[in-house]
Amino acid sequence: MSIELSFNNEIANLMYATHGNPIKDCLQCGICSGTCPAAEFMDHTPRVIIGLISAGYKDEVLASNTFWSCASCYHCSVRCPAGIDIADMMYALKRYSMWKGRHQEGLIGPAFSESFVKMIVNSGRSFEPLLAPTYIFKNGPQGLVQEAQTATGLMLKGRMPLLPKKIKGLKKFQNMVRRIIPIGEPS
Amino acid sequence: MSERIGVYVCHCGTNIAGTVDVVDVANWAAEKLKHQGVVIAREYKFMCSSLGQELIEKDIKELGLTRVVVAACSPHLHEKTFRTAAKNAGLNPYLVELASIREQVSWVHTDKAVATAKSKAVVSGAVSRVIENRALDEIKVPINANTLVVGGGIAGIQSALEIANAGFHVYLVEREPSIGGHMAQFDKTFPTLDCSACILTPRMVEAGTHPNITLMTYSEVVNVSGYIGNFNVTIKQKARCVKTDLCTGCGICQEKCPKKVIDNVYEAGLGYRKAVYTPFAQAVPNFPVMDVENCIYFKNGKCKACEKFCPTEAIDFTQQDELMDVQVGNIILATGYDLFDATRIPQYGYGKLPNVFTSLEFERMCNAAGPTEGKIVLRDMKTAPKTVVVVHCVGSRDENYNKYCSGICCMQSLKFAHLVMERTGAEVYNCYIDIRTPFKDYEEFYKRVLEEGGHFIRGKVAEITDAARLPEEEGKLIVQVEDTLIGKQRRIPADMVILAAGLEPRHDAKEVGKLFGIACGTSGWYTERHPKLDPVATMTEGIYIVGCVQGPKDIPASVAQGAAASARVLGKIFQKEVALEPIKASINQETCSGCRICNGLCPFNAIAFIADDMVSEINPALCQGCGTCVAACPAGAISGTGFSDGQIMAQIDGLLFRNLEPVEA
Amino acid sequence: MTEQFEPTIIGFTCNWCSYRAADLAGTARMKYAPNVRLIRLMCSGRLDPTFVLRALSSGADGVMITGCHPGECHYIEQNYKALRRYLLLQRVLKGLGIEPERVKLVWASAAEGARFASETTAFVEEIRKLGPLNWGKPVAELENLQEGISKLEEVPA
Amino acid sequence: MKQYAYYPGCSLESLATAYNISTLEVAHKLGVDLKEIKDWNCCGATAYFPVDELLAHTLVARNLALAEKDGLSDFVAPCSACYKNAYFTNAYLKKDPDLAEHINYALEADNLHVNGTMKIRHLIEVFIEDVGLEEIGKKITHPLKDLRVAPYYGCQLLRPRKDHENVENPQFFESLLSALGAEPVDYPSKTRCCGGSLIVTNRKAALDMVHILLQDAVNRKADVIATTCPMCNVNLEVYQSQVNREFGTQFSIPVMYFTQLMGVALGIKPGKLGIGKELVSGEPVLAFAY
Repeated sequence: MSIELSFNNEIANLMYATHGNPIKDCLQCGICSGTCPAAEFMDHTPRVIIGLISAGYKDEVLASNTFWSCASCYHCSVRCPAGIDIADMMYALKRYSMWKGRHQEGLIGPAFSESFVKMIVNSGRSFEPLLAPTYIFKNGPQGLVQEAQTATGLMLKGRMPLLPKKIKGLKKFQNMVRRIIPIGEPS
Repeated sequence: MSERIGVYVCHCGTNIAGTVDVVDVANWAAEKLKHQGVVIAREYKFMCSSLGQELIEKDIKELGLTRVVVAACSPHLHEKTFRTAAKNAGLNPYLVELASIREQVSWVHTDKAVATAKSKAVVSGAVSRVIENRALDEIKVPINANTLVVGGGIAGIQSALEIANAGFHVYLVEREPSIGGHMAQFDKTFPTLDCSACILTPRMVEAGTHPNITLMTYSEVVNVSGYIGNFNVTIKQKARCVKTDLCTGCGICQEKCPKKVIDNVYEAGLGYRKAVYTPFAQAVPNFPVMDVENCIYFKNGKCKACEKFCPTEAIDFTQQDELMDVQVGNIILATGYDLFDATRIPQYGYGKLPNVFTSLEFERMCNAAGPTEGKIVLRDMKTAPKTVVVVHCVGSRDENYNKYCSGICCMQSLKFAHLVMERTGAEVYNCYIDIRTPFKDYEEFYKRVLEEGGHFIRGKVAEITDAARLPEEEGKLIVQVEDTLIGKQRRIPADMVILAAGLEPRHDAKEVGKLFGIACGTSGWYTERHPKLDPVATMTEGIYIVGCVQGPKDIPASVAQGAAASARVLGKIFQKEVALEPIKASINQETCSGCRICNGLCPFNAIAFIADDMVSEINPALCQGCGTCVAACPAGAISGTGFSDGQIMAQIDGLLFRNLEPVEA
Repeated sequence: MTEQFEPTIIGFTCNWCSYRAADLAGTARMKYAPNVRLIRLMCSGRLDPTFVLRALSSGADGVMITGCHPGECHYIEQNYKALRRYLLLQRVLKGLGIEPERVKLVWASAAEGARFASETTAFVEEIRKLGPLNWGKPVAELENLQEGISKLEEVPA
Repeated sequence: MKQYAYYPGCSLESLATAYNISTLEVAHKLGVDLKEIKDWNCCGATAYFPVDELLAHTLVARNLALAEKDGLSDFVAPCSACYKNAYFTNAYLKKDPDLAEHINYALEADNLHVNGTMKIRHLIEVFIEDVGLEEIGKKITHPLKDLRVAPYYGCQLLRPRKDHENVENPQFFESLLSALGAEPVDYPSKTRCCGGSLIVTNRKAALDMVHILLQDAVNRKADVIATTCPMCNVNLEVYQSQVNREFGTQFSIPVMYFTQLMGVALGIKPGKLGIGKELVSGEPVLAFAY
C-alpha cells in the first residue's frame, strides 16, 4: 500500500536534522510575518505560505518568492508560539523547489545557491569575489556599474584577493562529498 | 482447593461478544481453571443489568461462592456495581475482581481468535488474583464540622459565606492585610460594566462580620497535618503592630505616617501607600498593618508618628508573629493567580518603554479610587492618549511562555477598549489571535465594542518599539504586527499600549500544593479529581480547589466554584463520618528492621518512626494507598491491602497461564 | 510465509493515568497490538522490580511500565520513584544478560489514549525484533538459589 | 594556557581580513591561544542548506572532525553564520545517531570521524566568558571614553538558539563595550537582520534592511556600529554608499568589528588591526589610538 503524503507532511519531513517541524500546529497568529524584516518583499507573508501548505496549494507555494526572500535571520523561529522553526521550513521549501526544478522565474537565489555549492565542491572554500559577477547582470547595467565601483574600492583596500584559495586535501574532500551527492567522477 | 470461584463473562450486547467468543471463554475458564477453584462460569448478555447482578447474587447464595470474577468492562465503570451485588449477597465486596475484556480487548482488537485468547489470559489473571484477595472493611472516620478556606478573593469569600450561612464555622485565611483579592483592584466587570467594588464590598463586609467566620488576614498557613475530617492546621498571624481590639480604623496613623512606599501589590506599582496602611478604603478588616520593612522606626529607631497621633493607643511596635492551631474537617483552597510578568517578553518593551502598561496597571488607572482617580493618562500622569493599542495573549497560548489560553483576557481587553473610547475618545486597536467570548452576554459585548468603533487587527503583535522610521511615528510607540486578514505587515503608531497579560499559577503554588498534599498539572494549576465531573475536588480527600487555582477563569465561574465546593463540604459535614477506601499499607512490626527507608518516601507523611520500638508505623487514615513504600521495603515488612505482592504475583502468573495444570503430553 | 513471532508482554499501569488511558483508547475504539496484558496498580510507585523479574521469568518477553507524566503523579511524586527503580532495574537486567530494552517505561496521562495505543504497538514491534526471551532455564536455577537463600535466612531465627 | 580550535571561515580570508588580523592580535594580547584548524573547508554558509541539508551538515562536520582530531575541546568561530552552523550540526550529531552515522560514512572517505563532542563558541563568548570583563578592563590602556557605539548583535549569534542569555534583549555586548570605556547606545535594531546573503540574491530587500539599521544607529547618535560577523559588517559598511544612492541618504557611519574596538582600547596599533581597510572612514575610532 503506498501512502500519499500530504504536501504538509512532505515539507515537515524535509527537515532531516530536526525530525520534522510542527507545521500543523500553526495558529495563523502572524507573529512570523509581523516580525519578518523582509515581509514587504515577499509576495506572500510566511504565515500565508504555511496556510497554503496546509491547504495543499502546492503550485501557489512553489510559484512564490517568499522562501527565496528569507534571509535566515531566525527571528520568526524564536518567536513562534507554536514552536515551528519557520526559517528552517523556508530552507526546506528552497530545497524542494530546487529538486523539483520549479521556482519563480528571474530569481537569483536558486542559481546563487547552485554556483555556491559548485564552488565549494571545486575548491573546498567559498570566495566572494568570484560569486558576485555571476549575478550582477540581473540587477541591470546600473547594478553592474555600482558593483564594479564597490569591487574596485575593495580591491584597493586589499580586501579582494585575485585568486581563490583551495584546500589541500581537495581530492579526499570531494570523495567525501561524493558519498552524499553525485558530483561526477574525479577529474 | 478451599475457594469456590464464580466466573461471569459479559457479552455487553455485541460490544464484547462481537469480537470475543464469550461462550468459549466461559467454557475454557470452567474447564481449565477448575483446579484453581472455579466452580461455575457463565456468560450473560448484560452482566451489569439487574438480572445479571441477581445471577451473581443467586450463585453466591446457592453455590456458596467465596470469590467472584466478572469479565466485562473497565473496573472504573462497574466495579462498584458488582461489589455492591456481592455485598447484598453477603460476600465481602473486596472479594470481587473485574477483568476488563471490553476496553482492553474487544474494543481495541479486531481478530476474534486473538481477542478470545487474550480474554482468556485476562480472566486467568483475575482468577489467580482473586484467590489472593482478602476481605476488607471500609474505614470510617468522624468529620470535624469546621472548615478552613485559604484565600480571601471572591472565590474564597463565596465558599466561606455559603458554609457560614448554612450554620457551620469557617476559618478564612488571607495572606494580604485585607480580603478582596484581585477583584478589589478592578474598576468595572465585564460584560455588564458593574462597578467591581460596588458588588464586592458587601460580600467582604458580610464575610468580615459573620458570626460563623473567623477572619484571619495578614496570615498564612504554615503546616497541615491529618486527613479528611480531622485536619490540624497551623496558621501564622504576622505581626500587624496594631492592636485590633483598640483600633477603630480611623486612618489617622496612615495620614500621619511620613513614609511613602510604592504599592506593588494593590496599586500594581502605579501608586503609593504609607508604611502603616490599609491597602484600600473599603478594606476588610479595616485595621491597618505595619510594613516593618519600610517603617522608619524599625529602620532607625525614631519617628513613631503613628503612635503619637493614634487616639486609642492601638499602635504596638512590640507585636510578634503568632502561631495558632485550628482543627477542621475540610479545606478549600482559593489562593488565586499571579499576573504573567510582561518583562519576560522584552520585545514588548514593558519596563523599558514607559507607556507600555500591563492590564492590572490599567485596571488601577481606570479605577476612580486608583492613583489617577480614574483618568486614563500616560505615564507622565497628565497626557491623555489619542491612540491606544491593546495587545492580546501576552504570555498565553505560546510555547515559549504558557501554552494555555488565559480565558479572561479577551473580554478584559474588550472592556478596556470600551473604557478608553468612552473616557478619552481615543482610537483603540485590539491586536488578537482569536476573540473568545463564549459565555452569557459576552459576544454581545464584543458586538457593542465593534459598533462603538473599536479597531480589530487579527495578528499576534511581533514587537513594540520607539524607533521611528516615518515622520508620523516620531515620539510614538510603534506596534508592529501582521494584519493577517489582509496579509500585510503593519506598524501602528500609538501613545499607549496595554498588554493583556495572562494568568499564571501563584509563584509558590507548588510548595503550597505540597503543604496540602495536592498536585499541580503541567501548567502549574492544581489538578482536580476529574476535569469534567469533579472539578472542585482534588485527589486528596477533604481538600477542594476553587477559582483560579484550578485554572484561569472569570468572576462568575470563580463564584460558581466557590459555591460548588461549599456544597461538597456541607455534604461531608452532614454525613458526620466518612468512609475511606481500605486500600492501605501497613507495617508488620515483627519484620520491620527500623531502617526508615520508607519514611522519606511517603508524600503524605503517613509513615512515622517510633524511636522507642525502633520500627516505623503507618497511620491508616493518612495513607493514600499508592504502595510505593510496599515496593521499597527491603525487609518485605510492608504489605498493601487490595494490591498485595501475593495478588500481583498471582495475577502475573495467571496472565501468563502459569496457573494452568501441566498438560499431559 | 514464515510465521512471525508474537511476543507476550505484561504491562503495569497506574490506576489514575495509564489505566484510564487504556480505557480511553478502548472507548475511542483505537486499535493496537494485542500482545500486552495489563495489570493495574494504584501507582507506578507500587512497582516492585521483582514483579518485572517474575514476569520475565514466567514467560513474558517484555514488560511495559506506565505511569503519570513527571509532575502529574496522583500521589504527588511517586512516579519519580518508579523512574529511579526503572533505571536501576535496567542495570540489573544488563547484569543478568537480558536486553534492558525488554523493559520500557512510558508516561501516559489519562487523556492520552492515542499515546498509550501507539506506544504499545511500538513496544510490541521492538520486542518482536528482539525475539523471544529464553530465560526459563537460568531462572529455574535462580529459584533454587532463592530457596537456598531462604534456608540461610532461617538459620539465625 | 587553554588552546582553542580556531575556525576563521572563508570571509576572514577575503572581505573580512581585518576581522581575522584584529582577532589574532587581540587574542594574543589577552592570552587566548587560537590554533587554526588545519585545512578547514567552507561551512556552507546560508547558501548550502537550500541544496542539500545532509551535505550542509557534512561540510560543517568535517571541520568539527578536524578540530576533534586535534584533541581540543572548544571550537571558536568569529563569524556568526559559521558559529550557528557549527553549533547546530554539533547539537544534531549528539541528538540524532542516524544523522551521525550518515555523516561519518561520508567523512570516512576523508579518513575522519566526528563525535559531536566539541563545545561550540562564538569568539565574543570566549572573550567575555573565559577571559572575563574584569580581566579585559585591567588591560585597557586607551579607554574609548564617550565613544558612542551601537552594539549590533545581528541574527545568528543569538538565533535560533533559545538557551542564550536573552535572545530578544541581550546585554553582553553592551557590557563588553562598557568594559572598553565606550558608551553603548540603546540600539533598537541590535538584533534585527542585516539581510545576509539577500545582498546578492535580493539586493532591493537587503538594502532596505541595511537602511533601517543605519538609520536607527544615526537616530541614536552612534559614532560607530560594532559588529560580530563579517557578513553584517560587509552589508552595513560596503553597501552603505549604495543605500545612500537608493534612499537619498547621507550616511557615513563607520562600521567596525568588535575586535578592532577591543584592539584600539588595548593599545594595539591600528595598522595591526586592519583599520584603514574600510570604505567608510573609521576616523572616530582612530582618534583613540594615539
